[in-house]
Amino acid sequence: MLTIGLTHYLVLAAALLCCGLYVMTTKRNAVGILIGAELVLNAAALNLVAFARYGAGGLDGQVATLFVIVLAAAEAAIAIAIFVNYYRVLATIDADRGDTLKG
Amino acid sequence: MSPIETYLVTGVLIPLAGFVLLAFLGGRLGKPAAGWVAVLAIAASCGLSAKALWDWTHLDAAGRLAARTGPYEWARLGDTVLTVGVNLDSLTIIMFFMVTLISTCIFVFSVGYMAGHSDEIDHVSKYHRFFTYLCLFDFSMLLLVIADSLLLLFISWELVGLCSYLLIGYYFHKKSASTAAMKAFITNRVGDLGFIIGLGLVFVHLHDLSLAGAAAKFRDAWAAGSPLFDPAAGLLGLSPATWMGMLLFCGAIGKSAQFPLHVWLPDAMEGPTPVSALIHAATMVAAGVYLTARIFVLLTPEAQLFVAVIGCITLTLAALVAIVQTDIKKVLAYSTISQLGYMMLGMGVGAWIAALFHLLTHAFFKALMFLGSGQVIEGCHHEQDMRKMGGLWRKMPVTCATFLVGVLAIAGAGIPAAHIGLGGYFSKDEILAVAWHRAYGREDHGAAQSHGSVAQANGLWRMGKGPTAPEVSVADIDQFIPASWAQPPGEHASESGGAAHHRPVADATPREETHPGAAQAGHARAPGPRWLWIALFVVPVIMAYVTPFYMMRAWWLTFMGRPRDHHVYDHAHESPLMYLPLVVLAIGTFVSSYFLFRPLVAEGAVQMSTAPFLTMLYDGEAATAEHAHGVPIDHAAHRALVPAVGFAFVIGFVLAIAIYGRGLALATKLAAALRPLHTLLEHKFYFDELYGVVLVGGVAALRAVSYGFDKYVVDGLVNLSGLLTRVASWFSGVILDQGLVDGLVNGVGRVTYALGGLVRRPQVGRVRNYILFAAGSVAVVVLWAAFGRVK
Amino acid sequence: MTRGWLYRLPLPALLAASALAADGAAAPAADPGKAVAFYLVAAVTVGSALGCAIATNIVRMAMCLLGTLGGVALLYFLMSATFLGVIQLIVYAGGTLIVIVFGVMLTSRAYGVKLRPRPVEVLAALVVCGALLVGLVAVLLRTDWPAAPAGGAAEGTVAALGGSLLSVYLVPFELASVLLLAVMIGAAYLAQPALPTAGDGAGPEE
Amino acid sequence: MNKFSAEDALRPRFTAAHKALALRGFVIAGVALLAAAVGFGFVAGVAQGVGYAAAVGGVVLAGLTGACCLLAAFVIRFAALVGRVLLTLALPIFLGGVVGIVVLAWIPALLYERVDGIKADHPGAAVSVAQFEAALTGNAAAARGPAYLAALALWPLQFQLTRDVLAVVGVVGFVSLVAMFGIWWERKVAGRMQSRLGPMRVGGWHGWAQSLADGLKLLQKEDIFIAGADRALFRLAPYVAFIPAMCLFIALPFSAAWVARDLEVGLIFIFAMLGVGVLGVLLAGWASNNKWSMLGAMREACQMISYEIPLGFALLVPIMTLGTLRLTAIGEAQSGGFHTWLAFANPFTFIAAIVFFVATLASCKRAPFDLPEAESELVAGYLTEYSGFRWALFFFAEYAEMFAVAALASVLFFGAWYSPLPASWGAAWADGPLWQRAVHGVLYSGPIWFVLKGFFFFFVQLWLRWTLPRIRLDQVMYACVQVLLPLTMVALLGNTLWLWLVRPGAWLAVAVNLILTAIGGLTVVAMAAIVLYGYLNRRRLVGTMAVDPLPGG
Repeated sequence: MLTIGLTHYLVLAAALLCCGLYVMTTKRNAVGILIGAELVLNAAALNLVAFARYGAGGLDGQVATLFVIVLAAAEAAIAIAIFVNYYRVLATIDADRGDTLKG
Repeated sequence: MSPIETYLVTGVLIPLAGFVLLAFLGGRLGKPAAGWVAVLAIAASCGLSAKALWDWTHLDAAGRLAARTGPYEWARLGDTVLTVGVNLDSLTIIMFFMVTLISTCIFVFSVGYMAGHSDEIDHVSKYHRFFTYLCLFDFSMLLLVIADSLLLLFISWELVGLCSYLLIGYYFHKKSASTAAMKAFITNRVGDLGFIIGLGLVFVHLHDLSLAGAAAKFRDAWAAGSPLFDPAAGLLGLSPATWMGMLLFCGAIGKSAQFPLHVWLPDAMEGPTPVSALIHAATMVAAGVYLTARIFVLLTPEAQLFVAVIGCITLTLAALVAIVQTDIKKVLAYSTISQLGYMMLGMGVGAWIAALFHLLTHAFFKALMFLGSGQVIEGCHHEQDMRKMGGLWRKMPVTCATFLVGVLAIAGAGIPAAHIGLGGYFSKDEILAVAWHRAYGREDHGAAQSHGSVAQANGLWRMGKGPTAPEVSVADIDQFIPASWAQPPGEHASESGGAAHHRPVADATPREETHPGAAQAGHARAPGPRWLWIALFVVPVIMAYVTPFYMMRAWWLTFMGRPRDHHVYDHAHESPLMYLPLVVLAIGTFVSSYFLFRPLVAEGAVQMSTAPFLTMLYDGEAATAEHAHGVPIDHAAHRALVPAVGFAFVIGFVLAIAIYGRGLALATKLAAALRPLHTLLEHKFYFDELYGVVLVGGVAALRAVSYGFDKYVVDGLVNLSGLLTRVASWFSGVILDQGLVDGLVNGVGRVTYALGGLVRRPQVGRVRNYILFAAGSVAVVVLWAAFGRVK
Repeated sequence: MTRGWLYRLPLPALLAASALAADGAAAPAADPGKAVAFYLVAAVTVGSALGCAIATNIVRMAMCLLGTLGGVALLYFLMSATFLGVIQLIVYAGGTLIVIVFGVMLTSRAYGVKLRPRPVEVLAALVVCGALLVGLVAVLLRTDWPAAPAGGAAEGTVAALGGSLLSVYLVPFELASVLLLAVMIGAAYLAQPALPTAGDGAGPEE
Repeated sequence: MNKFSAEDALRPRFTAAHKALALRGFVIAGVALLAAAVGFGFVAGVAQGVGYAAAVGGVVLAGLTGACCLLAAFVIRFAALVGRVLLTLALPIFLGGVVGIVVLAWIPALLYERVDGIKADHPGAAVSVAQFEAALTGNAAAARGPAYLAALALWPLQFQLTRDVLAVVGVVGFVSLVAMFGIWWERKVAGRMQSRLGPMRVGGWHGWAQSLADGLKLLQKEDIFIAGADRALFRLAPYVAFIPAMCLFIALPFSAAWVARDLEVGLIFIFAMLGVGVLGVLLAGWASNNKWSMLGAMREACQMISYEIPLGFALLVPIMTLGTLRLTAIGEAQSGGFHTWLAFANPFTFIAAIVFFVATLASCKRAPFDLPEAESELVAGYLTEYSGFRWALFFFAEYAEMFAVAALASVLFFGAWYSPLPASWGAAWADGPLWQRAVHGVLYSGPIWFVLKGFFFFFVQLWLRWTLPRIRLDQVMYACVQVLLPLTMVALLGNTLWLWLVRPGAWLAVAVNLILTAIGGLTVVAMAAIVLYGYLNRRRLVGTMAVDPLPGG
């Protein structure tokens, strides 16, 4: 237990992933779903870095994580813009209300 | 990348840059400026391709090989590597130059053409959009030309389709234009479906989507006697390889408007005239022929026959329909279809070089004629009916003269004995010569011996100012043909040794019956009955008389005779911006085609000669020996052709002038006399109606059947269950007491409601439910992976 | 008495004491200090993530997300991916999270409306996520991962990362920049207030 | 003027009725220091992967925190006594503090160097005390001689853990000192600029103990929660603001050797910490359930996110020039004296330096960018509902950030910890007799110059605050997007071209360096002249306002 290996990080990432999924499925607030997505992304990024550290891929995992971070930032920005618009249109942030294709 | 590749790639990217620039800033550039930006882009591209062409003609064979640096790895799918690169050979270079040169002319013409057009819809100018699409169109086409993998080719192929859709539907506020655009798009999709299935077959069977790689694997598979070539392994008695080739060719059928799918091209005349010129000359329909040329190495003899038959049918139908058309652009459209049929016929009978040569010459004179018709239409206040024109030569002399050049070229005018003629004379003649060879050549090996496209290639190469030494070409052929594939399996061992170097390039035709391996593989024999091959020669020859007739008819009705509508006549004028490109193209039609294009295309054939089924058809060596002494082309096929088609254009012209020389009176009488035939042609063989009945009616029938099923079967079941429920409840009401029945009914209701809610929940558009289901499925998979495989 | 004293010692002290005790004899492969650090950080990370899941207040969720992000950054530090850790802090904690909180503040004015999931949903989510966790952990524990190579040096990582971004990953890199531009434009477009139509006589409401 | 009397001030307030209050202050202080210390130590440890050091550091710091809490309790319990002692020892403590900073900053570097030398001689495991003694005396057989005590003192320094603990203690102490001194200094500067005297009473000499007294006062204030506030987040917010501010100092090099963690990514680490600190403000604003707080927080968030962009771009200029993110390496590159400073290397680094300074003003919420706490509009912005020690924590964070960015400016652009005097001038004295070496040491000492430069830019910030009016939010955004951002773009592109085209040592480079150096020098001289003028005329300038009684007074 005192030697930290790949498995430790992977299990941790799995836990993060499940928490993120739980958040995504149970929160009705759209921003909450976004937060869940961020958790899931972090779990994935953690896996990538762990494989970069303990695997044979060199720095590739770290590069991929960089892209994950950048894309997550882009995703959050666009998502928040959409939510603001959503709120403006529907006067609520409840994701369940957005089940029609009409504004 | 080598410099030449850099020129080409840059030449592809410049129109793309123009597209991006115009897409984002076009609105601000305003009316003339946006057009000139496009012209600038394509002119730069043209300049680069000219430079590439110049450099290419100054390279020797080794240098040309070295100039090709690709392919580069693009993506890796398992053990299959997708590559991209520039398919650098003479054909690419010459096509590239042709496309950019003609596009430049057309773009310049467009600036003049669009100047007089209203270009506002809902107060938003879409002037720049026209040139934006044009740039994208050219980018796609150029990408298609340099693509060296089928995948890249397919991508650019679809881009070309998209652009044609956008441009045909440029006047989308007109119902007819948007319908035509959709028709073109959907018809093309039908062809593309075949293409993509063929692509899948290539991927499955050959594991390589690059042109060279697929060809090599195809060759190896043939040499190894793979089941790919076994008719029993395929459907309908055709081998999988044949199916592959035919399906790939389906794409070309759609894009080049061949027989079953030709209906879109006449309707595409709804687009602005420069677009028609671009589609008909340089880009869209050329793409189909170009594709066929590129996949030629993958065509088995059966598939080649398929190509030839399709081409033959197309050229016949289109030529006949063209006779009765009165819309100047429709005449040109049908003539395009007809000429494309010639090209496909050429491909099918093995006249690879001639077909491409015809593509190039046709591009010039067809662009010329379309731009001329655009000039006429623009000058005549958007009047397209030839019956209202006439006598326009006084008002637009330059257009008249240049249009005549185009008519002469497409009619194949030339002096047979002297080898003087316009582009169409040589190219069509060669196609017919090869067709003749296929039809009659087998009886007369002695005459056929001296004929063949590869042989012509070498001969012409020397005759013209071919840049490379004759020895190189022979060496090239040998270098590109591994000893193992030119003969069928098992043959090589007996012939090896001293014969290996001296091996005939492809005299498999006379010998094919003697190859046991080939006979077993069942593809070395030319398929099809003899009469079919004769028909493939005779019908095009007859149509070679029809072509000059309808072209001269169109020219005469438009420019000669007396003015038939003074309103149109008085308005007619021409503008320099529009006729300058015409002059350029006319000169191009005159000069460049024979001396520049022909040798280069032929040189491309040297590389193409790696195709097993191409070289099998020809016997290059004898011709090579003959032409090494500088003997000009003079062989039996051409001798045979001189009486057959040598003066076809004269007869066609005379006939046309005789009928239409004095106006429409005689023609009207003739039409009345031949009423049924005339009606049939006027309705274009009722293809549109047929499709309307079969396809639209089919869908309607399907709808009716579904509706009936829904109404009678489904509703019947529902009603039956309702009835049963009523019976049951009545029954239970009689037997059981009221409270229990109520309870039961309520219970059933509740259960139904709950079930409904359960079933409804997955599909109410709630994103969280979707996530939950996705996660659940993943969980199931993971759990299976974790616990399911325990032994 | 002694027992009470022992029980009142803070947990970190216990861990640290054990770490110190193990330090003298430990083989270089097993770095107990690192292990302790890992477990601490992991606890923070997962704890925050759980907090995220439990919390009903959206701003508290965001704060828990901060804990998770910071924890993951520390994990990156532990794995010698210093640069990534810092980038994670800059972009995630300093950028994304602020944007999220900002979004919350712009959209949470509907007081009195509690957005609570129904118990069925919570139950289903618990079952699915629990099953997924169990399955994943089982798979992870059963897989025989390759032995870890010698500890990667953190030095020079930045240069190596930069090098690979500008050579092997140049195209994704440029694509990402294009994407960011698109996002910038798209977000600005999406979030812009609706333009007053011609019919509106009144100016924008104040 | 009456002297401040500790009995008067404190005794009546601290009666038995306030026991609970005092206890609360005590607990808050403990938790605050615990959070800061553990967070700091932990990040520092993990940053280089030395986990156990961090864990043990946590324990040690917990002990230290206990001591601090006891100290706080002592101060509260015996406030009168403490006050009297402080008053008596006022001047010595003050001067001692100043000297202490210098010595503290100087001595450890020397000690570390010595210890590292000894460690290098004994490769392998930890060096024993006896080996230290032997190394100190030069006698391999030395045993428990007089040098043994020195060896005993040096022995712990070989462990990273010890150094971390020292760094933590030093940084926490230094930041507290900076904050207290900064607040007092700001009030003095503000007073002088407004023709007042500023605080004059507490502590005797120019009210030097004002901040101390304020701290004591804040410590015992009632802990107020607003109805409807989110209590947990309300409590959390000050720490979220405070801990990143402390973590800034992890990577900040006071000299080449005197840095808690010489991170490879030090520069962007500081950048990251500057960005994270905003969350505290945002949280405070939201948790307060107060419209003014909320508006202030939103302003802060949007201002911070906007100004991170020009800030980041300005950072790129030195990164690009020197090709490293390591702050010590950036500092080393400017060791040659005034003319080798990066700001004067070419016109574009000069632009970048100015942009960097302006952008840091915005990210520290300093005037003219102090909209989040604009008194005239938002009461006190996000601080409206805070009081007591939580309020103080925000101020600690703010002043720590101010000093950190000022020091960062000097590291990046103004010669880091190096003296402005050209290095070649002092080269001869560096190896001379002891007195020469001492003079050289003072004139060229890294930490001294570092602190001096830091406080110089700190002073510029104060000066700007009390000179410039606050600008509107749209002006803030305009300045960012349409002025600073294009400027940084120009700087970035120009610097690229400069590095590419202009050879070091070319006449153009030399001429531009000379001109820019002259501009910089003249600026400093002009500022010094203004300050000097104000000082020389202080009687006249201050007297007109302070002496005249108010109308009707």
